[in-house]
Amino acid sequence: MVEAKNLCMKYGKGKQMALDDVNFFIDRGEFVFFVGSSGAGKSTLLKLIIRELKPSKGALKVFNRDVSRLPRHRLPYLRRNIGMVFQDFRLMEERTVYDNVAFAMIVIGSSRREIRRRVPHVLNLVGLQDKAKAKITDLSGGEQQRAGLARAIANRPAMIIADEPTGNLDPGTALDIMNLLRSINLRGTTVLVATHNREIVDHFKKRVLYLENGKLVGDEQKGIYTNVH
Amino acid sequence: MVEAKNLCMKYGKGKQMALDDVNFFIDRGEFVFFVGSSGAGKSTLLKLIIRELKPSKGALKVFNRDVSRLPRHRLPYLRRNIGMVFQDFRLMEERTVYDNVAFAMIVIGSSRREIRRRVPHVLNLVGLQDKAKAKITDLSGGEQQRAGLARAIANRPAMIIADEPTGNLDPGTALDIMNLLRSINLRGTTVLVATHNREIVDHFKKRVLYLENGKLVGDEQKGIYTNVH
Amino acid sequence: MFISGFIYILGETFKGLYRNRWMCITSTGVVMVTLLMLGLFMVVNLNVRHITETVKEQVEMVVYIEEDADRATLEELGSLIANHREVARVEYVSSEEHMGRLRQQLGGVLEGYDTDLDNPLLASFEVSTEYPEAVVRLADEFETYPGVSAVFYGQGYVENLFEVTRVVQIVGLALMAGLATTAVFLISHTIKLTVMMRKKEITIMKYVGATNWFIRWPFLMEGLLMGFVGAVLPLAIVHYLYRISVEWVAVNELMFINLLPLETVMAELSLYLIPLGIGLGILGSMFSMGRFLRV
Amino acid sequence: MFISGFIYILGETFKGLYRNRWMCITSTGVVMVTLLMLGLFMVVNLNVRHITETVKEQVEMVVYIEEDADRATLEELGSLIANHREVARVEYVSSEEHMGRLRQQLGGVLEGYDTDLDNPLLASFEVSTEYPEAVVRLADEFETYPGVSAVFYGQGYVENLFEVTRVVQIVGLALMAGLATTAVFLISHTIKLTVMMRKKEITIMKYVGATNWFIRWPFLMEGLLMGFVGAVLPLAIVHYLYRISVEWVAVNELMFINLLPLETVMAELSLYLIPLGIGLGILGSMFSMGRFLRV
Ligand SMILES: Nc1ncnc2c1ncn2[C@@H]1O[C@H](COP(=O)(O)OP(=O)(O)OP(=O)(O)O)[C@@H](O)[C@H]1O
Ligand SMILES: Nc1ncnc2c1ncn2[C@@H]1O[C@H](COP(=O)(O)OP(=O)(O)OP(=O)(O)O)[C@@H](O)[C@H]1O
Ligand SMILES: [Mg+2]
Ligand SMILES: [Mg+2]
Repeated sequence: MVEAKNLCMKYGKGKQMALDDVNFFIDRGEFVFFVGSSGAGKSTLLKLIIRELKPSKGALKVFNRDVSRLPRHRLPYLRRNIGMVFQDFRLMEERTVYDNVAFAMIVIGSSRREIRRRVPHVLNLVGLQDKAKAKITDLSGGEQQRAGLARAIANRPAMIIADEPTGNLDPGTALDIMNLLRSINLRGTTVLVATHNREIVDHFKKRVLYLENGKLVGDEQKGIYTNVH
Repeated sequence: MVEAKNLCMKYGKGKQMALDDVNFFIDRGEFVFFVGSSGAGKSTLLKLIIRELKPSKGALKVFNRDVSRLPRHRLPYLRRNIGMVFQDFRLMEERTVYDNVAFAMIVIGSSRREIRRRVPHVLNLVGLQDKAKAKITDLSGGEQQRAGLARAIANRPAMIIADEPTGNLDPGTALDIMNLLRSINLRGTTVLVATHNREIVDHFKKRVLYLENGKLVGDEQKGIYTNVH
Repeated sequence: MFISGFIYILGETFKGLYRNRWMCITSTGVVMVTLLMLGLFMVVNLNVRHITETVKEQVEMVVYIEEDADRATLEELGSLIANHREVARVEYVSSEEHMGRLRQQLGGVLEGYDTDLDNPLLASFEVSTEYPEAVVRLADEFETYPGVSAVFYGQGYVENLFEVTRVVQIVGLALMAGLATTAVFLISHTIKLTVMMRKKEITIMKYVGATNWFIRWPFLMEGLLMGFVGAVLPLAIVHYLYRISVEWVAVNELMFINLLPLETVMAELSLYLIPLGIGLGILGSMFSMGRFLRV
Repeated sequence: MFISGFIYILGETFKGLYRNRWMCITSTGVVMVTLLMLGLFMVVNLNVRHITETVKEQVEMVVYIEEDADRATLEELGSLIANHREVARVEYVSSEEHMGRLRQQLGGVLEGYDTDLDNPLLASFEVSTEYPEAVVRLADEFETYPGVSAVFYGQGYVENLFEVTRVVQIVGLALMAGLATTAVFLISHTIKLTVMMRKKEITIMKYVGATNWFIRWPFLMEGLLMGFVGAVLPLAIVHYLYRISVEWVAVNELMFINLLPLETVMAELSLYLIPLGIGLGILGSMFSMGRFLRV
């Protein structure tokens, strides 16, 4: 599903590598945590997967295609197969929660009936059923984060990528959300989560990739957060 | 320092109360955690204190002044005595980390020498000494959060308010940051922190105010996070 | 895809206009004001052209015939002039008619002076040319014809008139070109800023997997509507103002100000302003999106 | 506060201009283009006014004196006219002089006609008035004076001339007012959009405890610079173009196009454009910030 070979990323003309010779292979249907301290390169890695960024060196295959070679007009189709929760949410702020989720479905050409059925369902899954008509700017931090998750899962993508999806959630809600991702994963969806939430990582006992200063310093099945620290 | 009397907050014409008859008193030099699930009203309460919002009912005294009666031209002086870390960071994105922190000091009229001395110092405290010249948009999520904290403490304010200051930080960095806030608190600064970080709350054993659906449902000295859940 | 996509685009167009109504209104305002300016100026310019052309058309030339020219020469000269390619009209004026006109002009001054006996005035052909500018050239040509004593067309004065009208028309055209360029610049700049405001929205759409055209369509429609409204309203205003002007000129019997008819002016204006407004609206929103679509 | 604050403001002004250089450049462009338009139009308008005034100043009136008026009446009439408040110049033209002029005009026609014996022409005063428009009224007044036979000033033609010049000047003023309003709207709209782009920055400053004036100053300075540059450059361009025009008119000896001197025009223009540019720059950025400062 996702395969990195000698993947390197350097921003601009700075000398520091955000990602330094990273190699890994993630299979279809896996559930993987990316952990590492602040600035380790987790978001950079996830942004490379959806081709928000282009790697400076090395190869990155997503769905068996080298994303750095993907022509620009194919990008939308790559992204439609990936549901992404961004660390900074990236919701259309002047629109309602409903509109934000519906937009992702309109983009892939869902029918109006399908949208009217599916959007309330996913909002219910993340606990935002009462906030459907609220503008994004009128939501609390955690509510925005969950709206982002609702958008990511709306299209039943082949892969879900979540960057710090519980940073603004209380432990209870966070666990609910992660359980939701696990149940989606159990139905065959690949799930990649970058997180700092030790409780969550330790509780789920899934594969963990450890990043440190842009280097991949560990890759464990049933890993726990505290391994590195 | 901060005193709420029958404090109510309702957004727009919605029927739901974001804060519902909240009463508490926080003394000078206290260290207080605000906890509660997503959407409980924590950010709303903190925003009321810096008068980003006006309460719909009740009184809120900050520094012994009723903030809802504060004339607009006095607002800057209220805010200069409060260092605030926002949940959505609110950094000037096109500027460097250094400029963002320096701006807060220029505003209160610090001398250029003072600024040149102090800014590197606080950046060092939050671990951003290497990122001083980086634009905010070029920072990772956790780095932005720490930049916000650096700005908040730069002026040695009488009170520091931090809304979810560790949501994007790994447990190690989060603990460092909270230790920093505690040491500042030990020197007499009042510190209010809204957080979901159970580890942190449990570890610090400070006063905890529990919010639930806009209501204050608990207020414990040496509280722990799990009290409510 | 098609149905929900199409409904989406229509819906988004109007939602977008509503959500950003303040911005859209002022931007449409800029389009309107600029095109109104351009329109008013075009009206003035069209009429100035028209008036100068009218003035020039009044230029005539008088071919004086030699006193001793015989009948054959006269007739040959007459047909030579009348059949000339560039001559529109010819009229023969005898020396008696000339004297009659002079008497009329001078009133009582020539009383008691028997002009029938000794008329010093020459007979002439009064010639109108197809194009006013041809007068100067034709005068030179006719002067060489047999039987011609002299040709007058207001030498000096007419050349000056031609020069003035030429200058007036060139200045008018230059100002018009400048104004049109300005309009294009102002409108596209405004739409660019309007789109830039929504830059974040556009990039987010891209990250969710929207194709460029899917994002563009609502913006194009918005641009089209803004451009259309921004062009039609000035037309209406110009129509109103011009009708009033024409009526005012008629009422005040300023016959010497010969305004073009309302329909001609409006037809000409619509021909330029509506495509300009719509084209700029569409192109403006399309090009200014470019940068944000490359993510 | 003062020193670091002042240095901060200066620094911020230039940093802000640099950081938002693309936006500032195009916005300054809008100011420039709009003021250039206004400037060019003002030049044209000033000259049209000047030319029409020149034309009007050539209007004179001729007061014909009754044939049987005696010397006393004549002298009294002369001093009455000469001392009239609105009369600028008077010249007495005897009937002999009139006949001399007529002979010159008609050439050989009056040969053999002994005008010294029986001169039908009247003596007259040729009067220039202080204001051309006074001619009509003065003519009516002078006609009632003793010894006056008739007053001519090109009745009909002169009224038309006045009407035309009035219309031309009113249309010019109206277009100018419209253009100025447009300029104000366009520039303030552009600056508003420019400031709106930085709305987030402004509100953040407020949350850190900056006073409104502290935030405003760099924006005001930016607006001032944008307005100043946007006004001075058009002035330079107009100066260049106008100098060329004046030279061209001189070379082509279009003496009848009587252009105003370069200095007069530039002085007039600077008087309006520079304050307009700077004022709009400052006011534009100040007012458009208002909404964001209320947090
Ligand atoms: N501007 C607003 N307009 C309308 N409703 C709002 C607005 N801001 C917040 N709310 C609502 O008020 C409630 C409390 O919001 P608040 O941001 O205080 O929550 P919170 O405790 O900070 O939650 P979180 O932990 O998710 O940040 C939420 O239900 C939210 O949707
Ligand atoms: N656009 C950018 N330009 C330059 N440097 C960048 C940019 N984005 C990130 N970086 C740098 O690259 C490094 C890795 O950033 P990244 O966002 O991947 O970290 P992260 O692991 O997601 O951290 P966090 O947990 O704080 O979100 C950081 O040092 C960051 O400052
Ligand atoms: Mg990150
Ligand atoms: Mg919050």
